[in-house]
Amino acid sequence: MAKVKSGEGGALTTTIDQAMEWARSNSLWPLTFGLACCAIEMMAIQASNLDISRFGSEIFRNSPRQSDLMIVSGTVTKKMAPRLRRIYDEMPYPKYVIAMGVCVIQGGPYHLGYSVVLGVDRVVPVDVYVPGCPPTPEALTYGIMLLQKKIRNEAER
Amino acid sequence: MVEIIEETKGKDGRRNLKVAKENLVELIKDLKSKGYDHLSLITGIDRKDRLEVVYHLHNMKENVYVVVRTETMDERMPSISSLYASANWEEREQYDMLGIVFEGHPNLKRMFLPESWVGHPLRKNYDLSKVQYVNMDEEGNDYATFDPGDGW
Amino acid sequence: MVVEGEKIDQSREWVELNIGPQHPSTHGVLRLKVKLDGETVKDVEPIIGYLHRNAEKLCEMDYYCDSLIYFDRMDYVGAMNMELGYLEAAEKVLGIPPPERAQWIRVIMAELNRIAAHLVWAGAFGLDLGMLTPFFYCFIEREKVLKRFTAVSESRQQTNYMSIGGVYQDIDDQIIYDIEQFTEEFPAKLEDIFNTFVKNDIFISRNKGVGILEPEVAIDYGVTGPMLRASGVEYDVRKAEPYLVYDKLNFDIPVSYKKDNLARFLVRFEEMRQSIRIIKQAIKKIPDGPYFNPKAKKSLMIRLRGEGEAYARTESSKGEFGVYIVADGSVKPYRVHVRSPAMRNLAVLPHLAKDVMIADLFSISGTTDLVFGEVDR
Amino acid sequence: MSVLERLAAFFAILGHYPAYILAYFFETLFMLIFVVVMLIVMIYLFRKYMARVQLRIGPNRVGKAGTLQLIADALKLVGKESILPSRRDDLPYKIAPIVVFLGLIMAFAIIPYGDFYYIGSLTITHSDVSLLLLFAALAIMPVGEVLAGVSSKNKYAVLGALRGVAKDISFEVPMMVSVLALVMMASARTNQPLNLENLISVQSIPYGIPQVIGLGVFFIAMIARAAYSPFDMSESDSELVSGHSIEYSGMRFGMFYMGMFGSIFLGSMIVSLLYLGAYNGPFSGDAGFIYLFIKAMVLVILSFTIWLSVPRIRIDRFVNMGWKYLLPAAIINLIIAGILTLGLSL
Repeated sequence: MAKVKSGEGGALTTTIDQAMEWARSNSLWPLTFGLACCAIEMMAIQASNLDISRFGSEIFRNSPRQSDLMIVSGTVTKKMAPRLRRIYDEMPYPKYVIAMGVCVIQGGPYHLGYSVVLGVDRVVPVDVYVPGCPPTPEALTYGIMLLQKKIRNEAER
Repeated sequence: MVEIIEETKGKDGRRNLKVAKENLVELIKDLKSKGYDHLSLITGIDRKDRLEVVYHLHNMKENVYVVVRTETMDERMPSISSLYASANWEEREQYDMLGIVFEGHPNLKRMFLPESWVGHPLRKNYDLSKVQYVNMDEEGNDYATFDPGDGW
Repeated sequence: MVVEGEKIDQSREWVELNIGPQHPSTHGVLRLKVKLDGETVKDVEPIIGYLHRNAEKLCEMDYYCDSLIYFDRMDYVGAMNMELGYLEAAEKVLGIPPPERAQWIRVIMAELNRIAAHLVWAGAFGLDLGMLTPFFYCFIEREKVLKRFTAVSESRQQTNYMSIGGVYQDIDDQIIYDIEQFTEEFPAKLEDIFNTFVKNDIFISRNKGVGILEPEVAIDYGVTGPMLRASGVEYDVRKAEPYLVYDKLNFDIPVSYKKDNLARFLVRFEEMRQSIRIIKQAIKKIPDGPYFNPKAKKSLMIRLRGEGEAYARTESSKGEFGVYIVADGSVKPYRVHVRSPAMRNLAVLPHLAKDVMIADLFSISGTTDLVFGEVDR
Repeated sequence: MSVLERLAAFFAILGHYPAYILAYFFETLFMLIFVVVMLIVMIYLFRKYMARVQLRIGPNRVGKAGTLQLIADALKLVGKESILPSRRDDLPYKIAPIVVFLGLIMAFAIIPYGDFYYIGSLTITHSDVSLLLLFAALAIMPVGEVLAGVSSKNKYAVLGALRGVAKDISFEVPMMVSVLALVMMASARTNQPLNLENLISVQSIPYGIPQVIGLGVFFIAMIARAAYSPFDMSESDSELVSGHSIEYSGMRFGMFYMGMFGSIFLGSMIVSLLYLGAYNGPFSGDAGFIYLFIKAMVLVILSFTIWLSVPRIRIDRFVNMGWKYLLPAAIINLIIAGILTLGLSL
């Protein structure tokens, strides 16, 4: 991959960018947004066995205005989709989305039905997909680590 | 005494009473006075040519079940929500899923799907290949978009 | 019978507050339209359906053995109980009773899962009230249950362990030893968690006398499970209409006559203690033998044909979970309908949360133990 | 010699007034940095402590043992978009977080810190009525919170602001009555009991000992003022989502967040100043500041523990408590203090 410097600013801007990315990646505050089965596993990464606060995602903010990361945990139904989009719109930039579970990725076991959105990426842009039904908390933790990696590499892209 | 068309014993050992639609409320009122104080379940079944509605009534004290079955040809049923409070939501659910209109229900709205959803999904002739989308207006109310023609 | 929306003075304008679907205390995707007079809740209208995943339609479209996965995901914190409810009905329709050993295994798993579900509830209830710490203690204990589930079913939460005519695989001595170990260790931890709640004056004052549910109203609304028992009605499907081997086990039904939030809390904790008691007995009594009915060969499951109809009830962690299956002699069920206890428990919320403070609205909705996979299906 | 005088002496070449202006400026800057650093340390400490209580590890990936975690959080909040809701009341919405933060800083500027080895006294303000000034500064923060709640035009925020106001009036009266008892006791010994330094210097034993009830009332009031559990009704994460600050994002939210942690630190500072003997202790001498700091930190940890273990109290019960229990307790304390002052001349 070719490395392209971001903008004309040169070294200083790049350093600031990198510092910001380091900060962002290490302080991802997720939104308390449980949809379905995966929400319980999302709570499990908060709990003592797989303490997500180690990575700086300690604070599950309840208000979308104060969170950086939306973990879409569970089936997105058609009735929920516009609300999900609204909550996404209420979040301030830079914001990230993790699609947790196979229901969120493509409909999962419910993809034949009438009321399930076939993939949350039809509603909001998704950064990391975590497959599984439901994914283990370890998998979600790995997803968050991947997202951190992605954020850290933003300046180089 | 209410006229019962047919009385059978089900596979799970429960008394099945079949009544005409007109006698339903009277029968259930009668059963309630006999101690069947718990309405366990209202199920609508789409028998293609007719709609069948099954009521599972439960006597909490003696722990006996009675199953009341009735049929409707014109999608209309008398509501029993004045007898059991739990019937309110259950009838709404059956209206939502099967389109059974419960006459006399105080608040017959869809339970799970938005109000403007077209069709009742648990009907056997519901077309799953036609996709409907739900939108939300400024007030936060839902409305579904549906194109009756082809092109979905 | 009171009707939603008619209870309050319509001539006045009330502050309308929309709570949910994204709100920390709605336990999922419940939306409450609340009419407020200052801090006092005048009217609550629950709006559900944000997790309506068409499980009943999909059950009609799938083979009997496949439908199990939708039940796993219904009450997602109590998957084993949901599977059990479906299989009780499906096995009646298909005519394939599980062998003795499978029934005992099912009892053990269902009770373990009841503990796990109640622990999730207790943690979330603490969060509703603003108690941060018990949540973590509850989840540590829950992880221990899930570890046993992983050993038997290779899955943590949506176990898919039971199957038509038995269970997916036999449990060996190691797993039985593990479960026994858990039953030895858990009661002390449970008392710790219990004490973090009840030895707190503020917790007691927040819950005592709040959300009083009279038994007549509860029965009228179809409320079952711990909520009904906390209202003073001694009714448990495990005793009233024993399924599996519950009639061979010795346990009590916890009942409280106080009818309030605190009573519901105490009943749920007592249920966990009784579950431990059941598991301890079941481990001792579990017989040897096949764990799977040979009539339902795993490879030929899709050819199983059902006849007639059956309505089976089980006691899940939320209440009386009923599954009504209508079969027409084909390989797929004709109609599957689920009696969701959590939905009935939610239906009584407008009645309970009348003229209470906002803070109490959440503690009441917390004690109803809502799981939206089951309410909306 | 205090830091202020040293600085003034350093700038003396510029003349009397410019020297003092510069000295105040640098001292305030120093204090600001001290407060912010303290907050960062405190939040880090809180997170680690919370993790310990909850059998977790807490932040440990950023820097050694997660020490840089708060730097990352602060940097991120600076870099975040600060959303301005379209229905806001523009001016109050924008100044509300600044008011909260300024109120905090002002209160810190009034506190006497005591000596710190050869640096000397760290106190900035030497006023004869510093006690009054302190409580005036304390009254600023709730104003900012109310402004935020009302100007956001969000029902949750308005409810949060309403609760905040109800809470403030019910604890402030008992708080002031218990302070009155202090002043009364001190006025037997000194002519200027409203001067914080005087108030502290006349305490032969810490006033928390004869006025245990007052200490309790005041500590409860301080926890309530900081909106800490069990008195976080205006914030109430699980009911009103996050109360008055619900619409704020980015650095504006960061100010509220720091205000919340800052006010518990400030509260502990004031409690240890007024009741626990402030910067006095065995072998105090030059290390007064350290004593004050340790006393405050112990109280901070105590309030963290309370936060983590109790549920939220209901607002009407709190108002009840404020008027029916705290206020009579404070008055009883006042009477006891009066008797002690007359009888024992403590």
